[in-house]
Amino acid sequence: MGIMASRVLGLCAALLCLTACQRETRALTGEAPRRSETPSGQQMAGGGLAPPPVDPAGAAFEGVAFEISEGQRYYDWYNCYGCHAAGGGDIGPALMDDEWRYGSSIAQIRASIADGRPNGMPAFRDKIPDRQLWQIAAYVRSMSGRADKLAASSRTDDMRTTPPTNQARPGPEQSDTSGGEVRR
Amino acid sequence: MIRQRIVGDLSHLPDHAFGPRSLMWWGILGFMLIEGAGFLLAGGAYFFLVGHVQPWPPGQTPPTLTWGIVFTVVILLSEIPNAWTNNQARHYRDWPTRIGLILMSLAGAILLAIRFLEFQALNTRWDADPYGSIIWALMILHTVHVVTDLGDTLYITIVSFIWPFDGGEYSGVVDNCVYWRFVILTWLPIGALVYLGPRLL
Amino acid sequence: MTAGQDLEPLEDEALRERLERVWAHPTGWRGVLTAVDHKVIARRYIATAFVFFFLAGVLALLMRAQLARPESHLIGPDRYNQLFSMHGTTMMFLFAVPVMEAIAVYLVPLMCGARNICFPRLNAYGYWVYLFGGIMIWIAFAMNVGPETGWFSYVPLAGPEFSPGKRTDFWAQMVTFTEVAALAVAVQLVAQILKQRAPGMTLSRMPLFLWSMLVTAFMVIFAMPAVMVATTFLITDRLVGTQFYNPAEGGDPLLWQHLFWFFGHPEVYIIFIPALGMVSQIVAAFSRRTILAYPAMVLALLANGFLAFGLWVHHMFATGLPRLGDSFYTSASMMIAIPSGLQIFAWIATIWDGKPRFKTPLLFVIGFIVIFVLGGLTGVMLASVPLDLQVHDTYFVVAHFHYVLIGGAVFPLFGAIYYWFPKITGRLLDERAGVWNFWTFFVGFNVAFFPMHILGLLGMPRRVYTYKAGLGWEVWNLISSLGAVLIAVSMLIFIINVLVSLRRGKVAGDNPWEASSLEWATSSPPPIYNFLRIPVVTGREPLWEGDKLPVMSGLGETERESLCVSIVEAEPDIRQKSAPPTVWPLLAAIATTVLFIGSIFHEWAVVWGAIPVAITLCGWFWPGRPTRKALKERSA
Amino acid sequence: MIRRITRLAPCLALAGCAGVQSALDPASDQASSVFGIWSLMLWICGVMYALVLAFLAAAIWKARHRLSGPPIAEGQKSPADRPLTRVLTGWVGLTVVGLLVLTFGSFLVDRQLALADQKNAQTIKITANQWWWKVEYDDPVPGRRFVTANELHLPVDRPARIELEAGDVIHSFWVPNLGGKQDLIPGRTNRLLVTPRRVGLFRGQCAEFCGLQHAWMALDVTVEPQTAFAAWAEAQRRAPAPPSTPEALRGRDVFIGAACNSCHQVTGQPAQGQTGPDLTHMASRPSLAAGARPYSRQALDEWLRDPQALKPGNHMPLVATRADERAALVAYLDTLK
Repeated sequence: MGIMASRVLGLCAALLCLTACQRETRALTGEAPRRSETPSGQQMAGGGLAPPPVDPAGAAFEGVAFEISEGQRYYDWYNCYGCHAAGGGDIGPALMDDEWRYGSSIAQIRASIADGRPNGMPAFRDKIPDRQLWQIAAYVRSMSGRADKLAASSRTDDMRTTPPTNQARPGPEQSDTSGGEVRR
Repeated sequence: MIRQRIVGDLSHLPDHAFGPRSLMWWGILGFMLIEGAGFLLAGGAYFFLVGHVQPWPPGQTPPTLTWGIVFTVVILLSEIPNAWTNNQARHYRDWPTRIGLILMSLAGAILLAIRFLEFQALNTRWDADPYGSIIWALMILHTVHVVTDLGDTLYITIVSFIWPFDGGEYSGVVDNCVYWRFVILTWLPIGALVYLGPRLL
Repeated sequence: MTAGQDLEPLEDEALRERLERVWAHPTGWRGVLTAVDHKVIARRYIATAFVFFFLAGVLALLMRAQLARPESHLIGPDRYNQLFSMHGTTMMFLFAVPVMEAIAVYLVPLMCGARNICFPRLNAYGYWVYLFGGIMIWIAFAMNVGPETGWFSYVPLAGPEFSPGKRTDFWAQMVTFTEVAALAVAVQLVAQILKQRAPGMTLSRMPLFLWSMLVTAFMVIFAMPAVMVATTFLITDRLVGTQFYNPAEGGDPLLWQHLFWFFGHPEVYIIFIPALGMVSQIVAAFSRRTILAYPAMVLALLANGFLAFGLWVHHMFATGLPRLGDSFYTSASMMIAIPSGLQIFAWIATIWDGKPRFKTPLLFVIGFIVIFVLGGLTGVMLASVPLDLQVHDTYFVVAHFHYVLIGGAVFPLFGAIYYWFPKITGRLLDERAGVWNFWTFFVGFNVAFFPMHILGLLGMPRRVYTYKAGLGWEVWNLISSLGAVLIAVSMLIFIINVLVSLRRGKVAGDNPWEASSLEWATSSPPPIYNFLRIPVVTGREPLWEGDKLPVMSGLGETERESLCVSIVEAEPDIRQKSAPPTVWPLLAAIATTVLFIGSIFHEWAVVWGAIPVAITLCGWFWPGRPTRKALKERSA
Repeated sequence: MIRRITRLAPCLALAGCAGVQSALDPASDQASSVFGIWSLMLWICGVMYALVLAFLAAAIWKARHRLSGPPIAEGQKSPADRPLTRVLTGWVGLTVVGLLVLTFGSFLVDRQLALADQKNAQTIKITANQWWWKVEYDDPVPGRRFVTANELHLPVDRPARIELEAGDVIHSFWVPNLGGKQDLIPGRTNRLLVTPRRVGLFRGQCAEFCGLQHAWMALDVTVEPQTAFAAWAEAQRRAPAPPSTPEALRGRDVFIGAACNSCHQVTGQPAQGQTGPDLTHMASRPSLAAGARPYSRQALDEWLRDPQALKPGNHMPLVATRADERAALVAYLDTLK
């Protein structure tokens, strides 16, 4: 009984340790994550291949506090504000409303940024290095409350335009609102 | 072992006293000093922020006065049963003390209900701007004290019905009354900062 | 038995048996978890604080290893930032303040001639909260969630944008833990010293250590709320997006600095003033002379405590505050040198006029004077606005505050350990090892920290994880690192001395130093009830007054009681009940810990977590007497 | 008075403290004043310290044979009580006088710093970012304003009014040879006046902990004669010569085509990024990456190969991943003189 309990406790502690460590990791490197660059073959509207919704490389970014905060910085530096504002949307669609035309996984968001999307979203593949693409994708995911609440930061030191990011709650999955964007 | 010489006997001393003669009074005084310092510093932070955020409040309507006034009136009135309870306890009156405690518990509960309505009518959010943040902080700070004292009063009330009162318990009731007075008194500056500050500054 | 009568050994034996029955406590694990005796709690407190001291010392060694050479790659910036943040945080919050309070928890009731500390359960609770807070931050550190923004965590660097993750939240919550613990002790010390002294121990007969702890306790009460407010604002900024420190919305990073230093500067004196009290006790005992100019010494302590609140802005001279205000803080900061200088003089004069015996505790006091005075003088330099603008946030400041804190607090602390170790354990620490301990520490300290003055003047900022070669800093850094190794050796000697002496040290007897204060009037270690009968004080040096100690009988012999006296004249007033052992403070501390840690992750944890806290508090205060109903049945 | 002390001071054994980042080697009016108060402090505090140590030594020496006898409790007046109390009073008096002198001296210097002559001052705005310095030279004529990074040129004998702002967290501007430090705080503008009096190369460094790369946030300061400064400023205003070699031309295309221009600015090129240091004349600056390395082509190549290796945690992404791209980029950047 005692041994059982201590084992369970130990397991819990180990799990806690793992999750916490991952969330707090600070990988101080410029290297892009290693990944298999073989597209899964779904054709997207406007060309380009749909990325697989799951990419092992994304795990090193989504839910990692440091990467999300770096993404927040680069979101500003690469001028995503220009079209999407602080997430409320302007010329480009809102990013904090948890409506995703092209999928809500980090790999899909990264692909949207890298390859561009119809109706004005340019391809940033050549402009933004790969690591930063992942970081921005991680941040964009956090805006809608999809990232780990414990990893997202509450606010930036700017004028407040949105409610605290770490208070955002993900809505029900709405993968497709404007109809037939993903060709099967 | 050092040799000893008996010069007196302590067994005849009383086992409790009221007010500053009681040990617990000093403990409570210590905590009141701590909390008072906390209130003072929060007030200091308020004025510090007033210096930076102009106009004050920035663009919002000030908190609605209605419930604030009700709260202030009720909390001031609650001093009457409080003083009465204090007096009964000092005279070791069993039942009146109990009734006083019940009244004080009721007063605390009513005040909490009013406080809930007050929070609805603050007309700002804590994450809107520093003004909203400090208003919420002051209100929560004071509410915590109302809750703490209500908990304490409820606890003493229950104890008073199950266990026989002795001198120490009467002393405890008196100390609780002192603490409630502290909660009343601190509300005056805090209420002024929350309700009058945005109107006058 | 009539007053003024001499006592027979037989009566003592009977009384001892009765007291042991009344003050009996559980043994084994139950005893460990339910202890409320101030001596047991204080022993744990001291041991825990020293564990943190050595841990933080290891961090310092790692930092010195990294800085021994320029452009070293031993430790990266991320790890290094956590190292110095943990070092500072641990030393300030988990070692310095707690250890001083711990020693007070042990000694103050004894010096007051009391049977236990005034609020025994609060005392136990304070210790547990402190322990859990310390364990929490060290586990967080081990899991790479340690603080990274230094011990004063300036916003915006510590704010939500620039310190992602939970690292800073753990830091801020650790501060809350230690504040709760420190405030719990402070309230007890105030009540204890004002209300529970020995009969006849008027204010003007109080040992200087009691005065210093009284001043310290009041300082804790007024200073600590500032950091509570500051860290609460920080946590809410980070957790629920309040705007206290956001300059874009009209908040201000300087609000943090004001609040933090309003606490942070008195904090230094909260560490230092107890040390002054220790020094006074040691100097008097080993010079075998009452301290010169006692009233002036008391006034000096009060002045130190009072002035310490007027200095906080001198940490902020470089922030561009109005110049006129700065000049005010310059004069206030310099003024505090007057009471400190007075005390230094009085101690030396006491040695001069006394009959000193240069045992290890006095050696540490002499080391304290030599080191601390230098630190105080560099402090005077730092009070000058223009000079501070040059050396602020450089290694000059690092040197200064290590001279003040190690010289001013740790040396007296080591003296105090050597001095009171026999009282606590019943055995003396080895004298020869003590002398070695002292000299290695003294030399190592100066080798490690003196060069830092020069480094600061040569332009080396503090908190850099590495530095450029060729700026003339290499030699001084290397010397400093070597000094750090010598300090480590000294600490090893100390640890070995303590461990060996615990088992094989010379048996001390009641009063091995022939000292004068009341703690030496009982056996070593004291029995759980401290004194067979309550001692009565007729002068400032009670044990030097005559060969028989006047005492009063009749307290705490049938139930746990302690004595309350009038504040000024110390006339016996009330027999106050003293709480028996219980597990509730531990449970309350666990509930508090759950609340605090929970609130790092979720704001509603404050509300839900309050419920178990309330339940445990009910258990804590539950009257341990028969109920109304039971009494009625019994009488029927 | 303070000046005189300044002249006396070198007799202290501080001659070995000359350096490019030393508070003991003043090269401006402000640093000299501070050095003066430092010397005054050192003397007064030194004497006080010597007095304390002498008294302590005497007390220990006096005690060498008086080790027995009953203790002196309160009330049993020791014959030394009265004289010692008198000396104590004297000591307190001495402390007060010493502190008064120091407070007054400090106040004088402070006033001197605050009331310094600002006529004909050159206004320079410095914005600190994690972990580099943006330096903007102001001019009444808008077209004559220019921007540089991580280097500061000052004309000798002319006061410079430096306006200090922060782009992210709190930093502190500190060039020890030129005077005291001043914090750069988000939401505030601080000012610092410097009047350099000696030509030379100096080094400044961020003095307020500002995160991962606080250690490598340096600033190269050149104090030069008026004419040299004017020439330098003129060169800064001009766009660099366009690249001429094919490799450099290719490098420019990489610069424009890849991520570089999102953050960096090069006058005369379609590179208008504002979030990173201005690179218009980067190859003419003494060092790279805010003082992390002396500038050289090789150092630049190393930096671009992995910015995180040199300054772990800095915000410069790894842009040129291919070796040939990097070589071209280095060739181009090296032309930015």
